[in-house]
Amino acid sequence: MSEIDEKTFRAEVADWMARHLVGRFEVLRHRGGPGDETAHPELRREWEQVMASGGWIGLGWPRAHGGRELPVSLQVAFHEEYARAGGPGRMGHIGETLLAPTLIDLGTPAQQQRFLPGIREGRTFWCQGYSEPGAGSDLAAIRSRCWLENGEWHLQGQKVWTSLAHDSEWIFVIARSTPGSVGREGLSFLLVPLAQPGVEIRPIRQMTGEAEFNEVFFDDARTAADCIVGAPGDGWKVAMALLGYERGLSTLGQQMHFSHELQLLVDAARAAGVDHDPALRRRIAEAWIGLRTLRANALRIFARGESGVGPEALVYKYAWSNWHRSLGELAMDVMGTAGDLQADNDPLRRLQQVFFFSRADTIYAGTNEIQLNLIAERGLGMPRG
Amino acid sequence: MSEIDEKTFRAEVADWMARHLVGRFEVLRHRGGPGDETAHPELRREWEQVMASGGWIGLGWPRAHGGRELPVSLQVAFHEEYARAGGPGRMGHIGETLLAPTLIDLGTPAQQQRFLPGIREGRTFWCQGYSEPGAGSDLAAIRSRCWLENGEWHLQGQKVWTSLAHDSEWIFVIARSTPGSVGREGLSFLLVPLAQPGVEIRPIRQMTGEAEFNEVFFDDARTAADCIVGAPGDGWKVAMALLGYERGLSTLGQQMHFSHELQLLVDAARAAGVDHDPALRRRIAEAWIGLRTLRANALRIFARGESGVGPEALVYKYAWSNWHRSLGELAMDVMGTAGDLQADNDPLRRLQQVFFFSRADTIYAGTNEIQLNLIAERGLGMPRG
Amino acid sequence: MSAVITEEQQALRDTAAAYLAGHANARDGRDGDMALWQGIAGLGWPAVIVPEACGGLGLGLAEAAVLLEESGRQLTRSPLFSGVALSHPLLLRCATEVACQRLLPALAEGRLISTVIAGPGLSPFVDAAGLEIRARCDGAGWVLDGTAAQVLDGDTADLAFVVARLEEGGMGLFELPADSQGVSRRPLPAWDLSRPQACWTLDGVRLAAEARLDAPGTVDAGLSAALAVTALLLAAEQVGGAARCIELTVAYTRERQQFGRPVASFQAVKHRCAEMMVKLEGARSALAGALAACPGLEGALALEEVAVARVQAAGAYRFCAAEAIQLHGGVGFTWEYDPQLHFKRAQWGGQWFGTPDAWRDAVADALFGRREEHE
Amino acid sequence: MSAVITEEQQALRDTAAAYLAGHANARDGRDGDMALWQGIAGLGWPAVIVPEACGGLGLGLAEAAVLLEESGRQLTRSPLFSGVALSHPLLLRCATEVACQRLLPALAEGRLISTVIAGPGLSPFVDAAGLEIRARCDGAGWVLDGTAAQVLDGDTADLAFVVARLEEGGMGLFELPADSQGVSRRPLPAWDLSRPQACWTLDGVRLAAEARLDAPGTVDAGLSAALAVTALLLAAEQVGGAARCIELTVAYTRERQQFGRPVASFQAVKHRCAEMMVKLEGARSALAGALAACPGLEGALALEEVAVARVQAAGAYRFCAAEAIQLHGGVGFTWEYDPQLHFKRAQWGGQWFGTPDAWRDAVADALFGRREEHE
Repeated sequence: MSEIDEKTFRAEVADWMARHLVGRFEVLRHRGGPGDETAHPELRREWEQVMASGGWIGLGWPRAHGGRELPVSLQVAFHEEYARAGGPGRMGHIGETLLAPTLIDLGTPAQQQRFLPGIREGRTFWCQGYSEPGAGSDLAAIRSRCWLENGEWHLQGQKVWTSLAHDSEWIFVIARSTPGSVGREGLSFLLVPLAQPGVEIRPIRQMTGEAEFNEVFFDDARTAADCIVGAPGDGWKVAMALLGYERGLSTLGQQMHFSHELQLLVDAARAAGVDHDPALRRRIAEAWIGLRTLRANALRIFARGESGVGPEALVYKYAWSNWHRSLGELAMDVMGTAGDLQADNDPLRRLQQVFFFSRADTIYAGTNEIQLNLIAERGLGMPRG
Repeated sequence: MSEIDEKTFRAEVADWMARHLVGRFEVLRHRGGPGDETAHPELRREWEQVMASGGWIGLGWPRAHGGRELPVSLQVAFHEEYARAGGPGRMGHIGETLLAPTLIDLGTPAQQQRFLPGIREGRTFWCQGYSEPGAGSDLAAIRSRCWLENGEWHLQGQKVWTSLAHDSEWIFVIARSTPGSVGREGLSFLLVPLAQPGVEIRPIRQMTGEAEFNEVFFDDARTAADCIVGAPGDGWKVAMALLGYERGLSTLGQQMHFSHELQLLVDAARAAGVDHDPALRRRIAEAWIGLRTLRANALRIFARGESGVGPEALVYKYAWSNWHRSLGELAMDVMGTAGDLQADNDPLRRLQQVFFFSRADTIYAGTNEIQLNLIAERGLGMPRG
Repeated sequence: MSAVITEEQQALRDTAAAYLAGHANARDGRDGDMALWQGIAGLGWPAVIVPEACGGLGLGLAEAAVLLEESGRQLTRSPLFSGVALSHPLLLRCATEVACQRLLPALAEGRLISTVIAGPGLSPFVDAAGLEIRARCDGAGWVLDGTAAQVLDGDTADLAFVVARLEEGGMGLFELPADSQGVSRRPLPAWDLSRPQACWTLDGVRLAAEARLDAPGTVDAGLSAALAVTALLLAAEQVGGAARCIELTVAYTRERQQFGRPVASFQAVKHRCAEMMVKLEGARSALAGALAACPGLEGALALEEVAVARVQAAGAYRFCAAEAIQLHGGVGFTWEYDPQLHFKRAQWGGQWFGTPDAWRDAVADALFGRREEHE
Repeated sequence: MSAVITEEQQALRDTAAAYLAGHANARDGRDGDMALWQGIAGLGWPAVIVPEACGGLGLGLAEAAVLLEESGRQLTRSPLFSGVALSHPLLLRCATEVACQRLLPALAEGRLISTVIAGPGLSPFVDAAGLEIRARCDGAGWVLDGTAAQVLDGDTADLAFVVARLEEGGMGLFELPADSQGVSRRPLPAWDLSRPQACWTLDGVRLAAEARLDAPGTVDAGLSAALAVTALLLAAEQVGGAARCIELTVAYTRERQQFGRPVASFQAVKHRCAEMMVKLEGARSALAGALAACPGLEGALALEEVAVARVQAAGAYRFCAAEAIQLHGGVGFTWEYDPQLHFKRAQWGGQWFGTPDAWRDAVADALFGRREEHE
């Protein structure tokens, strides 16, 4: 399949998007994704099935599992063209890019046959249950417990910062299966259906007034005995493997969204008549420079391919999250006092959401502080302190 | 004496300076001080005696010790007027503002009678021996040793970052008098003459190519048995008391120097024709704002008087040193490529020295990192970690 | 040196802190706003800088700053700022003595809630051309027209003091009751719920001759000075808010454990908090310096000293609020915790009354002379 | 994607690193400079981007970047930069083929040392009015006049390529041997001893007709592009320098003990080093992106991509050098340790070839169109 010409492939994606992201789906353009997850969730679920029917889910999966086994360059091309066309934030990305590769590598054939089709067909949605109130940056401090009883796994505990939980059917969870174990030992990785009495999902209201994260409470929740990935006690290993699959293939897609936001900001500056202010011009240029740098950084990550994690991968999350936060601040300075008001105009509203929601960018998926620890320890070999 | 009117007093200082900082002393205007200590050391020693003859040394000392017992407001006024007139960096300040108050509080009458007159008369100069190669930020790690033998103190070890050592007659030193002691225990505070075979002073060449710090080596150096302040083992207490006397009375004088530097920078911007560059204008305005803030901060410190160390005193060193460092960077940006060259024009040369030497401002007398630790622990009650 | 706080100021601070701690209402929106306002009025705060001759307490800006600092700390939602920091300085700087004596007593008692309309963002650097409202003389009275897109407390104010562009040139100050014929107002959805705003449209609003409050010529000179006082008192409010962000953050990080130890014990966290404190104390010093230079409402205002306070306080508040969110970890981002409220208030305060950059430019103009482009 | 380094480039890097590690000379000033230069010439580095037809290796900018990165890492004092990064791109962009074939072989072999005079700071944003040297046609030849206040390697260069303002308008490129009659040069005391400079005064210097190297019109278009290449290769040098600052700092802080533990174990120190690395990797990425967009000297130059590399590398180097001094504690400030050398080099590099702010403005012009004041 690697004989596909990238240019042809890009044209194919663009053409498909132009023909499908229309009609009732048109409202989804540039919507969804972090900071905007509450936009049109039902319609975006439907959209996933349209995507599936176009063959756009599982591009990188092995053919044996129903994927298209496309090379990285074409997967990148897909994400870029998808985002360029304004493709909405994906409801299925946790299943497709995190859980599926984990099951393909570490799951049983039965698990693969049971779960992969629903993901590939855009029918089954997954969310992620890692963080807990006492285990945010410190995942090893997990306190949720699970135990096997009467041929079922039972689960007790609480997860937090779970996005899309209310729009998902399943959650994967790490919980402590060995009573009394501490740290990374004695954890197991379970697949748990959400539609059951033992599960309660409570939205967390965020500073914008919306809620796109949730708390998920497990009060004697159940799942089948074979809904464990790896052996009991392997949970940490499986969880770390899973985090490793998201090598940032969707990164360039994310950057296309950033690029869209930057364009909105440039337009807003023109509209506000501040595009002749020398200081704002320079700051906007700096934002553009930062985004090109992120892009070049991502290309270095892909160029390295499977040959391990380079320094550019280690710094990437810190770099993009702080860039994005600055973009939001810049956007508000461009808007001036108009930024005080919840804009009813879509582009300005989007920029305001960037301003507020990007405060979370430097917190979730490893805070700035954790990222800097990792960079110093893994990137520079400095002692753990 | 507090009945002296501040305005009259200021006029008196200004008048005296106008009459004395002339003739062969005129070259000293705005010279000396950190970053410029190598300027005219001999002439500046002479100037100290002129100062003494004018009655300007020991303004705040008790009358019983030959001082004038002026209130803080007039001492501040003196430092301001002195600096405004371009008074040179003081060779005697370590003796006058650090050692003398220590002797007045904690010294014996004999020590007071022996050492205070030389300081007050601008004849005897002191330097400070605290830091060691292995004990910079961590003074408790001092390894220099001293012992009493045949009625004399013997001293073995090495001090570093001693400014003005080559222009001083005496040094005060903390050294370990209890063999095997660790940390703050077992230290003693000694007064040691520099002109003896056991003392070697080696200048440290700094990045500007000049040398205003020194290493001081003690190889069985000696001092009299009564040249100890406090009891043997009290060294830490005495050293900390000494650091406490420098409550920043000379701070406003320092700020007048900063103000002079800022004026040089404003002039340089005009001369370079960059005073219409909007970004540089704004940065220069920011520097001006920062300096006014330092001034207001110092006034808060003095207003609090003896009622303890407030938060404004705790942040002050961090604030001024980082402000000064930024000033140097700004000056170089104003100069552009001309800043590459060692200027032979006095004002530009001064600004270049600020650029280079201010890198030390955030290192000596407590690095930025130590300052932030102290602020967090003492100012905010955060745990020591 | 008024860097020293007097005993009276300390007593005022203690009273204010105690009262407001029991009546914080920023998150809850409108409920109880009026009860809080009546409580505040009962304590005499709206009277603080109103001269005794006009029924006020006749205190100085330092005392007003104490009240606004405490109110900023508690993020109270009330028209105190629009009164004490905005309307009262404007009247005292620009209105005739007769007008002051007619209007200020009711404002000092809190019986009337007032606001100001004087150009977008209420910048002290505004000129007549920048005003949104036009006034023309119409025989015995005046006719006002125009739209003020964002009026602070514009939803609840009983009246606005409007600085309008006069048809014959220059500026005039007018008293405009909110219920005047031809005034329509529309509440706006502000992100900062504690700083409500409304849009006022004036369509041929007719006012009597005595609605003009200034002696001709005084507004052109006085408006900038009045809004500079507003900026100075905003700095006080921001100092209070920044201080609160630090308190909240230190308390939370001392409590919260990660990797088996309090988050507050990590050096990176300590240093960030220390930097917050450095910025706060800078702002505090700058505020004290500006208050010392501008004790009251008379005389020339030390505009550059206000600039120092304005720039440092806005910067400190923005920094501290942002760091408070970051150092609270996930919860800092949630509705239930206070950092987000401060973050929104800090964002608001960076855009009104002249941005910090506009104030920096004013300082640069003082240092270098005004910048002429193409010079 | 040329973000991947080829095996050949890696081999070049290894050779360069090995050679330079044994021959660093930045602190010692002039002794051995010529020996080092002959060694460098022997390795063929001055030939790197010179086409094979002109006696060079005909490699691309990526290979030149590798050499400059390594030389920046070791802070070598040699005219390599003035040759490979400055003179060669200028000739290849602006000189006729005949001129290139005449001049480049000796430059590629390192037999001649060359520099460039083209306006203060050698900014790519220069126009004819900004040039220091004027040229007028004088019958069969040319007469050059003017003073170039700061010429890189101007003390040792055998010849300068001078971009001069032509009497009839526009720019021309001239070959100016240093020993020409009417040229006087004066070495200048640069803070960065590894970037020596001299002042050249040209007083009625007469040159033969063939000293003019360009086909008329090519310099006006080519000078900016050539100096943009210089800026790009400077970015490579700065990446090398920044990387070295991190290595030195990590090694020193691992060794140095304070409070009974290695300084490198303090979280504040770790985070600062991590931020250095974030900036370095950003600069590396930006450089790789710009090299991918500008593989060689032909064709249009992707000016905005060069801006990205220029801004990120200059910022990273400045930050890393300053932090290296700070984190070395007292010794970072001394002559004996290397951080100060990097600090001076970083300062120098922030002022030449267009400041980072000038490059940002160029990006803004591309985004918004050129800013017209009073528009």
